[in-house]
Amino acid sequence: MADLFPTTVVGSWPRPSWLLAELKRKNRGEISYDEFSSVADEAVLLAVKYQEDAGIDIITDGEQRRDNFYSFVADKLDGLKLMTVAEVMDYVEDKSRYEQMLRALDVPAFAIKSPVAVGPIKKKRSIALDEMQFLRRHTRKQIKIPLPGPYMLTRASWIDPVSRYAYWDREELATEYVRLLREEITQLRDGGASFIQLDEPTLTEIVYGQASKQTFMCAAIFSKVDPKEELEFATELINRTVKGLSGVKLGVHVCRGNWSRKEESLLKGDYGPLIPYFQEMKVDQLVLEFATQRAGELSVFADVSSFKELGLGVVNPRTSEVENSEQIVSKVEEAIRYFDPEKIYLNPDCGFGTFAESPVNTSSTAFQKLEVMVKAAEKLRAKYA
Amino acid sequence: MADLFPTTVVGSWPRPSWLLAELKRKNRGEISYDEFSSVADEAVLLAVKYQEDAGIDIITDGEQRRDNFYSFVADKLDGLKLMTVAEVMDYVEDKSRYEQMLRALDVPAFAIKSPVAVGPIKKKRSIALDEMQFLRRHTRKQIKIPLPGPYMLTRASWIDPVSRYAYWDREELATEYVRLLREEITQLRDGGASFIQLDEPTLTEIVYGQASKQTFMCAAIFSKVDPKEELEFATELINRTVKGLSGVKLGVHVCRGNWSRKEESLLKGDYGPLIPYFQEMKVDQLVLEFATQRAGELSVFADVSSFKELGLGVVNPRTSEVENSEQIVSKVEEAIRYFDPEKIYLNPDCGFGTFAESPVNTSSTAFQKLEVMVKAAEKLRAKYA
Amino acid sequence: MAEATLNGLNLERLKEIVKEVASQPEKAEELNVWRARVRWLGGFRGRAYVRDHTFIIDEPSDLAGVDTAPNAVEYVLSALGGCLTVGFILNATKNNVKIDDLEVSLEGRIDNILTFLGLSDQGHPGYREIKAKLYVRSPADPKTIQDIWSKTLETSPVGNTLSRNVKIVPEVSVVD
Amino acid sequence: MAEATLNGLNLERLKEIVKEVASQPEKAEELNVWRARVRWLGGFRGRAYVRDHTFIIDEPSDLAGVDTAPNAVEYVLSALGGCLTVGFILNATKNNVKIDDLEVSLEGRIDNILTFLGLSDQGHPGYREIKAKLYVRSPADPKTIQDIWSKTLETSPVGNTLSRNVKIVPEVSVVD
Repeated sequence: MADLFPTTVVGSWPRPSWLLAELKRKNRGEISYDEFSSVADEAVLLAVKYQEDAGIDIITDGEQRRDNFYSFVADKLDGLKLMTVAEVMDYVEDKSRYEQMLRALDVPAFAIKSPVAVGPIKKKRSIALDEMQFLRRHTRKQIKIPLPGPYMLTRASWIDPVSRYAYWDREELATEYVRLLREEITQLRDGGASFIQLDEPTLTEIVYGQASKQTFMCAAIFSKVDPKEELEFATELINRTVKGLSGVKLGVHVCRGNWSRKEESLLKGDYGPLIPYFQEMKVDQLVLEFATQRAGELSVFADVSSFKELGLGVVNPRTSEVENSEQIVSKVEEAIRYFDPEKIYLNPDCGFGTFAESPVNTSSTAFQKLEVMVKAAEKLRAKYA
Repeated sequence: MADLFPTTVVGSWPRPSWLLAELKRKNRGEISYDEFSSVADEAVLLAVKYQEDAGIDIITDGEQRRDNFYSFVADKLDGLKLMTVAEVMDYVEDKSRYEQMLRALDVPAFAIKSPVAVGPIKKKRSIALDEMQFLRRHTRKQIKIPLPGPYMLTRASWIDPVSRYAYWDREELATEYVRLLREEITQLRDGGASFIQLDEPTLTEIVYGQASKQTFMCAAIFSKVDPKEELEFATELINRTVKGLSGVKLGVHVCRGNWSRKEESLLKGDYGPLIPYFQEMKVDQLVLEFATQRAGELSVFADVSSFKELGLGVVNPRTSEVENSEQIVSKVEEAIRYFDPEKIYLNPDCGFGTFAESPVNTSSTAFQKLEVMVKAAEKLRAKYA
Repeated sequence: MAEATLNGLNLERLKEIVKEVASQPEKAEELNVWRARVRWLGGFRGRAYVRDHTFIIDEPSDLAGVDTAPNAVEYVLSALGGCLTVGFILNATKNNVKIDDLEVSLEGRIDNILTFLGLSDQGHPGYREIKAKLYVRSPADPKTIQDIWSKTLETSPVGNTLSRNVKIVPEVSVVD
Repeated sequence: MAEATLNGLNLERLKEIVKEVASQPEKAEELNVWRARVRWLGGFRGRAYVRDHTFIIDEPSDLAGVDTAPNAVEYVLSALGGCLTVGFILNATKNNVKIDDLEVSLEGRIDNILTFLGLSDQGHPGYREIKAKLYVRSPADPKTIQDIWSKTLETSPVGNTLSRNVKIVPEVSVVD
């Protein structure tokens, strides 16, 4: 089968409107998570069908049961409360940072929510096991499960004056997440997942968030950071999460924001400053965006020897234009100058519907982008097999 | 000598401008109380000279050492702090009452001060003994010493959230004042004072302050009152203060405000509601204003039998016109219909300079008013001797 | 029996109030006059007193204040935001429209701040323009929301204060 | 060596700030733009957010509020008071005049509050007139005080905002 250039997705798929309506009802407390989830089953089947038809090798469930890639954990864990920026602002002192973010995103404080640690974190239900089990029953493809990374979870949910009621400090909260994620990964592996992707998009915000004066996204706004310390902290958390785990591919996904089709509102800068930390991370693959200029040149990896696998972003999930397969082929061939062809996976830069209510694309365009990506992979396989 | 219709003053005399300049320096902390007081000596001599020349029988020192008739105690007692309305407003909840008062008086909150009990009240120096001793050395006339009454002191200085640090309740603070005043009166008597006048002007505010929607004066604004309770409380405090004291004439002075020449801004109403309490007070004399219509008719005393002495207010301290002696004579003859002539003293309605910085008259007019009062007394003596 | 409420307002009470104001001229007159007092605390800080309430006004540190509170021009924006909030809720409630969430984001542009510091005589130091963006979450249709918003702008006390000329009557009293 | 201060202001720092604003157009531009956000809390209550500060806006109970804070039109008066306070202190300090105490008492008259409640279409619901009385205690002579007061009124950001027409640019966004 397809040994070289496996194709996959980063995670989310645009939700159907009828799913969004049910999501609102769930958020308002009118239906339970289980009631919502049973409606979401069909949305998952649709997302699976699109990926299978496009010929994707390793598929996800399109994150149809999640409101976004990280705050959905509030449904899964006790001790987390989905708080609006408005609620958070009642607690923090540096309110002006939130105000900047709200103005940058042009949203009211009541509209943006983030899971905040308000009590001891305990599993109410598994984080993604239900997603995996449903998916397992409905596809023969390999399964990828994206999970929010331990650093992003910690950063998003630690609001100093609130979270201190439950945890001594941010490190103690992080340790809890590491424990929960390890447990989850083990169960997902045992249940049949072949690829676990830890989403850590805010790593670029640490490096480029300040300079660009752009706030990244809700997951990143809730704490101030010292870049070096934060990157070390993130790396350490990732390594503690994956330590000693085997029998499943472990990846880390990093991007520069995926909440808007205005490219200028997203972060910009190459991977250079992150490479030393990437090298420290004991994971199998780095899933990186490369389809836009904003991500910088692949050449920053020129002097990096014996690197792990690269999940290479080859299509932009935020454009209406579908890339052609030749563009994708030449992007991959550029990567081959710095990476072993056996280590290169093809994927979009990010999900097509990171935030349920503001997907960056339509299903039909997303489908075409996957198709062309598969076509490029076939060409490459023919050439490099 | 003059047995009938003795003449006296209620207390204050307009301060010379050079004394006001020194008072400001003392208030700013640039000079000490003793330094100020030695400058005030000459102002006292002037006030004494005016009264002696006018032929007044029982004189005061013109209250030249006091900034006003009650807040001067802050110089004398530890535990009292002269706070502006602005400072008090930082502590109290019903700020709107103060705002009403400031608007009614057309003054800023920084301009009005009141002594507030902020710690245990202790004598730093005697309240008025120094005044009396200086006066004793410089006149052969009988001496009257006005003292702030126990009720007014309590009412003015009790600010609930502040004073509770020092005293359990208002009653406990009042008991302290009663003790201090008894001690002071005894010393003043032993030193040669013949008349001690307790100033309780706010008694009219209890009765008429609400109805007229006018706030009385700074001494009265600092607490809300239930009229009956307050009058009983005031009466009880006065009686506890004078109980068992003999060898000195004890009086209580009541008026309706003396801070402005706009008569309409002062309180209005007769003594009727106060008479039952006057009858309970174990003092020798009531020093009452009667020179204006606002004080009501003397006839309210028609059915009151065997009343104590009356200090009859016969000149208005706030007008530029000097009363003529015939007016005064007929006012006294009206009083004679309800009071024994032997029990009638002649005095102005109130002081001529109750508040140091806003005297209600000039020295020369005040002097002429005293002269005409003495002239009237002489006519009356000729008639009733 | 529980009383009917909408948007956190008691409907009966609201009706009563409107009726009272409509029928009693002295009640309306009372609501026509508002008062405040601001006392200087040193530097650029002041304390405002309004009925039983009090709050601080300060300047940011880049304007020589100590930044313990918003400054005067920020209070003006907030007052407009507060006024539009109250007005919108009032008009929505009167029309029986449920509001789930509401927020007003404001941005004001001073004509020329240099005139305040005495560095220019071009233009003036007051606001030239104020943007007021209302975010609202409600089951009502967009047309209804737009109508309520228009009515709110038209009848806003602070909005009208700002968009019209107010006569300022100054007086100064030197106190000894 | 201790730095010279007057009226609670560091004179060197004040000079520097004025110099900075005068010489750097981007600094002046920054001070030309001010922002606020008001979030509805239910009923007639709102919470204002201004940089790192926050405060409540409410209505008195006789206007169906719960009277936990001043209302919008009272904040406008207070803002004017705060602005005149800052302006007076700024101008006094620049002229080396010591101020001991200062207070501004304000009273505003709404043209016709009935229009706010939809009970009349005569006049408008904005302030028609605002009286601002300054009380000041200072060793300076009355003429100097009067000059500072005139300058303050002339250069007051809130004063100019109120006495001129501000263009209000409304926008509404229905959020899901």
